Amino acid sequence: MIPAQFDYAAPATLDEALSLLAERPDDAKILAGGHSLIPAMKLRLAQPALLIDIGRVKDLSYIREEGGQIRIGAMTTHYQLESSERLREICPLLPECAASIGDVQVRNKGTIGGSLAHADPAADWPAAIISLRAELVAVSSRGERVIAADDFFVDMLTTALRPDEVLREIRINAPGGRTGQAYMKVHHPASGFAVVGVAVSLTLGADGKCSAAGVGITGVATKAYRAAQVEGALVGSTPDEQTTASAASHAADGVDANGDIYASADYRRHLAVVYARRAIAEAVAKIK
Amino acid sequence: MKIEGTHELRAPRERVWQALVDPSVLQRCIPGCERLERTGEDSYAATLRTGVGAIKGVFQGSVRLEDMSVPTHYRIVVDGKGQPGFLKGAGDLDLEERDGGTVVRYAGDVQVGGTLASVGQRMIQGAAKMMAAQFFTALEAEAQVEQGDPPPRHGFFRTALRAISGLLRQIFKRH
Amino acid sequence: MARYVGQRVKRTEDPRLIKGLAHYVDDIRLPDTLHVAFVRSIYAHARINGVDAGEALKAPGVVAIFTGKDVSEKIGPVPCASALPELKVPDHRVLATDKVYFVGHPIAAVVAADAYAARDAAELLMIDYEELPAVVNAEEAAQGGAVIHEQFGSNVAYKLTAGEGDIVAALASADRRIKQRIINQRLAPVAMEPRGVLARYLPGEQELTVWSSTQIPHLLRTQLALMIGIPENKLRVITPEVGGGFGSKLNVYAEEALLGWISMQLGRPAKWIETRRENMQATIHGRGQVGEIEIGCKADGTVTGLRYNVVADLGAYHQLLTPAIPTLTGLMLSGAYKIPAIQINVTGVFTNKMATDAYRGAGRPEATYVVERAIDLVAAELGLDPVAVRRRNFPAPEEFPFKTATGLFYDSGNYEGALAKALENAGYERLREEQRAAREQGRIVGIGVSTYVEICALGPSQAMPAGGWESATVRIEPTGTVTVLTGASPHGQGQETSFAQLAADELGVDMGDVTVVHGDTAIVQYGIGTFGSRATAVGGTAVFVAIEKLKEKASKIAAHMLGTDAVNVVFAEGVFSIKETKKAAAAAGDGKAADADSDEVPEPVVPVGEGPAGALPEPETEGRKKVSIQEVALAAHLARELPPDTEPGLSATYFFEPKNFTFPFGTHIAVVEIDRETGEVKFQRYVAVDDCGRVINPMLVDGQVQGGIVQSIGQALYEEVVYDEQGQLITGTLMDYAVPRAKMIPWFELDRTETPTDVNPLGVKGVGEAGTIGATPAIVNAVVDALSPFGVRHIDMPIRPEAVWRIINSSDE
Amino acid sequence: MKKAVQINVNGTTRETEVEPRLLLVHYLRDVLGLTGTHVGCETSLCGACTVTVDGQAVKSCTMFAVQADGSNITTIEGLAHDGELHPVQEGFWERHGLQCGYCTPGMIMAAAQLLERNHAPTREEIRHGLEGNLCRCTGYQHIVEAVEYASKAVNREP
Repeated sequence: MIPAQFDYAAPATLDEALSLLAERPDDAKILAGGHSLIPAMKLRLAQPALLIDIGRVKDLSYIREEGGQIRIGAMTTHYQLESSERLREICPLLPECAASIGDVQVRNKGTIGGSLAHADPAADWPAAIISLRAELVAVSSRGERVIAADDFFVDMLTTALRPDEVLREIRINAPGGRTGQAYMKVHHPASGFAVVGVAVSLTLGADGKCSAAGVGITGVATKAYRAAQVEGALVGSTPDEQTTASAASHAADGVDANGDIYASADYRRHLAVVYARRAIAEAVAKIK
Repeated sequence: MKIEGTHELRAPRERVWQALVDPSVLQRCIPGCERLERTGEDSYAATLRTGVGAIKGVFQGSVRLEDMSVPTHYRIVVDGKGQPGFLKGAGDLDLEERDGGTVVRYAGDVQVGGTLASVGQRMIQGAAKMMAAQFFTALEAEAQVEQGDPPPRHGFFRTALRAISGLLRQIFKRH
Repeated sequence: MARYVGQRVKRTEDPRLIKGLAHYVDDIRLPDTLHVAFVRSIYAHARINGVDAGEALKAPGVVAIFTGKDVSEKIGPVPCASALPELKVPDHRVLATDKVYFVGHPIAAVVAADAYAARDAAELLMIDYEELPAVVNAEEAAQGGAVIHEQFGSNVAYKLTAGEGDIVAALASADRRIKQRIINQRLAPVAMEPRGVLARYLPGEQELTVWSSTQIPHLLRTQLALMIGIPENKLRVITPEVGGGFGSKLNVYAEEALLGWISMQLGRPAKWIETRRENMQATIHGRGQVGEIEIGCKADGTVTGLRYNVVADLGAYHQLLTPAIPTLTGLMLSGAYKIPAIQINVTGVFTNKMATDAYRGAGRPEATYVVERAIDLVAAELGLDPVAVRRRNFPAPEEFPFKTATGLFYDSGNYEGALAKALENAGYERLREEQRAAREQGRIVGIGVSTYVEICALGPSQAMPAGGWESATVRIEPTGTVTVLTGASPHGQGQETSFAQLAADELGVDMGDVTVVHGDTAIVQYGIGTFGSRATAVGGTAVFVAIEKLKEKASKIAAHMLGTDAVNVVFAEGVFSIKETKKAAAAAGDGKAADADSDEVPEPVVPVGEGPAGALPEPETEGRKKVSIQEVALAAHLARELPPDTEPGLSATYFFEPKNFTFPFGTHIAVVEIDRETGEVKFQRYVAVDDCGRVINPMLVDGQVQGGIVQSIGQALYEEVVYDEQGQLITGTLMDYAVPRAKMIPWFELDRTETPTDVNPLGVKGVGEAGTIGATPAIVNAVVDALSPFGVRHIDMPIRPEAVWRIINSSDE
Repeated sequence: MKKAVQINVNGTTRETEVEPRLLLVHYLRDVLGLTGTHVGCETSLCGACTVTVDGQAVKSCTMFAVQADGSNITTIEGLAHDGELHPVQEGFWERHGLQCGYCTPGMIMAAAQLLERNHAPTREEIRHGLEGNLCRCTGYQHIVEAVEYASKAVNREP
């Protein structure tokens, strides 16, 4: 319940934060909403020597549209995303995914950037971010780079962020045309984390055939992944009941699934298939 | 908790074996191993500074190699205690030659205690697999180095990335 | 005359709680308080070769560190109050000495200036463990292998056989015999407020005060006095607000004694507040029974006999009631049925885990689960409706008091009445039709019924380890307010309200004038505590009888004030008046009395701010026919004119000893639908009819039932304390131990029947555990019913979706 | 290395020096003596410690006091105004939404936030809105009724 001691800095600018981080990349941690890091610190499983609180850095919390992209500041809270009317119109997957995270209090404080950078294998955002083929903007005192969602999640609790980098922004190409989206999840009864979570963003062409599909799955393996075979089976086909089921059946192909006392690896794979089908059907149903 | 897996290393079995029994190589391959001092035949005292992501701990303990059968089999026993609890692992490694490379099969038992056990059950299996992958990826690199050449460096990130790219290849075999 | 009793009266304790102004242990602040952090074993079983406190002692703020060696000679063992024949009782020291026996076993207490410093220093303590093989599986523990307490030679703590009737013959005479392995998994009580202790020793006065989050302040005082070696009359236990107990605080814990002792050693207040992880590791668990039932029945569903062979997973040590819990299971194995022969064979075994003990229901939910599952197994075996099998085996209302083959006398009951009402409320026949239709559509729907009986109002003292009575003192203060002191210290049940309702009605005063005091051994006479659904039936009765005694005395004083004999005085609505008989009228004096008397009873005399400072006005009674009880109280305290041989003051104390338990009952019906693809169980309906005898506050009764059902839902579907093969507790936080949340819970359709009991004059039976006892089997029966087309007769709890999916999946293949 | 923080709690601004690691809940309880905010778990799951920070309900066990520097905080002690109970407090009292009372302050704070965002929640929405708060006593039904009561009371107000 009581964290170990640490030094604390609350820089007013990102540059300041980055230079602090550059000085101590090994033992400093960035504090965003704190909803992944502080619990670990209270259990003393994480004992950073320096906490760099970016909560006071201006302009890290926003939802903007720029150049056909949705740009989300890393410090945007889950609740801000959940309650964004604009996102509900142009990318409803984001508010839907946000609403499924934790609980009201967690969503009020936890941030999308913090969650992504922590890369919990059962976190919700990675599935959505992968399905939307988002780009993640990492900055360090050396400069800025853009990481594709597929490359961002490296392993359990491990991202492509370098020790001196901070996740600054998430960029998503606003889905156009006849797009339907859904996030469906099996909540762990105790933690609320995703036992399995499937995010789907699916676009239909004028011919009624699927022209683009994104399917991201979390909770099953040590990290969220893109269900490429499901996407492959969807694109070019008419997503009727049969096609959807057959595409979804590949949701866990080749995945080295994790098991725990609540759900075995086999069951997680099975749930991935069921929830992929349901999420695809839901996404299709939402297309008007 | 049982873990098992198979890693294909692109290095000849003899080299892999040599790497597996060389304490300096082991030190570089065991994730987070800061110190590995010989305390007896095939026994070593170890300091592991290891973890996944933000979750880190320092463990003091021992590494022991048993049931050696050159160059096909041994058993590695790791034991560490630290602030977050303790971890123990014992695994049998079997080396098989295949197409000039080596297939290493491992089957073992991982046990954690203390805080790690009481709060980490959902992640332990994944973490164990991840560490095994890191170990073998590093080992492959070691075994590929000609004797006499300087050893490779296994940055945590680089190791992990390599491990995962292998995994990714496995998962998303394109048709 | 019941102005309050039977009404949905709002609770008097609530204003302080909803404003955040109530005081739980951690909210009590004393200057100069030291804080204690415990270092606990991370191994299930290990030898301790050494504890190095060197670094920790140097840490900032550290005042002292105590290990097992420092205290084991000074503090007596943690007590076990249950006495069974040939029970093995390990020496349970407050801190581990040479060995640790479970994860969470306390090894050292670090005392520091504040909680942060104590935690920091605790991290620095070095413990040299030598790991020993852990005994985790209870059934294996009974078989041999590693032995936990070497002095006993085996892990069997006791064996017990109980029951009446010739079980062998009964089973032999059956047309069918059904065996089923049944598990009541380990559960964690998870009171929202973890345990906590604050102790303050005053060296001058040589008095120790211990504030503890406990259900049993007086029993704790006695035990702590023995453990610490302080005279009991120099020890004061206070239970401030207690944030839930569910049995987990019906105990005496090592930490309570240690904190008291530490405060005495250091001469400063010392506080320890349990963390949730400590709570999961080192506060008692419940259930933990692995058994096999065998039930015999005739072709028409009549049960001939029931045998239950059970291994009880006791954990490493006995806490207060650990070995006794399975004996309660044995007592309740007859359920709501006439079963001529019953036998229980208990093997209590030590394992390297925390002790099991009383968790809401304490042995009775286990029994009810076993019996109610067994009845459904009979129905399935014979192809009968489970309701019909229940009805066939009910005792009729006229058969009460009904003697069971477990040796109990059920006080009163109308099982058919509650069942019929529940079936009607649920629309049982229609539900079955809907189920048939749903099955035709490929849906998986199940209806589960449970007709439970529970044992409440614990209980007669000869059946209890430490007294089964309860105490009350009722006094009317000089200014007319009423103080009720109850020994049944509550922790959420609302006795401050229900006892005030009772007292206000019995005394004819406003509820606002009644204060119920509890939980302070320096103020309240010795009492037993709140557990076993006893507070109202036993504690409430004590209040009731104390009031009767008080009124008897008041009546004498009133008669004296009215110039008549007590036999001529009647009491109603707070007023003593002279009976309207000729004799009374004559005794009241001359014929003018009627004129002198006013119909209006004067307002209670409130001296504050009136008359000369401090002077109490004397009630004017001259020539009156009525006096209020407040006036009597004032007269009793002024004592200027009391009847001869009457003590001054107006107060009465009563210790109520019940002659029997009470046996509430009811019917719970759960309707569930299962997701064919995922195995997830969803509630469609939940209907319950409970009969807890007379009801004092229906709102509080509903609350008890609802809360109990949710804990049942927890056991049926979500909760399980899991230790891995090495004895590591892997459900160590609420991340993994699933306490039900609001969104997992259906709407409960509750109703009642009311069959009074003659065990106590209130006719109250008790309701604290009904939900936890009745609901679990209803839910499991519903799931099994849903899965019956797949050939399923039983499924173990908690019913995780994966297990259900595997059943459906393997059958579909 | 202590940090100075200036935090307005229930309308009063206080300046204090705190260790960076001091959790907000401990700041409220131990520094300010506002013990109505409780601690029921260590893993941000029980909600007993819920307070509002700048109008947002948060778990004060999952926040450092230093993060709240410059914020306005309302705790359960500050919810009633001029001696008048907040409608949610009323509802909990009227509908027996509490037993042991330990989860109650957090539950009330979360329910107040729920009603702020949704004036007329359905029962399902209430249950969903309280998913961050555990109660072991009531079985939640009376809590749902308490929030319904409060919702009606709020809507009655001009």
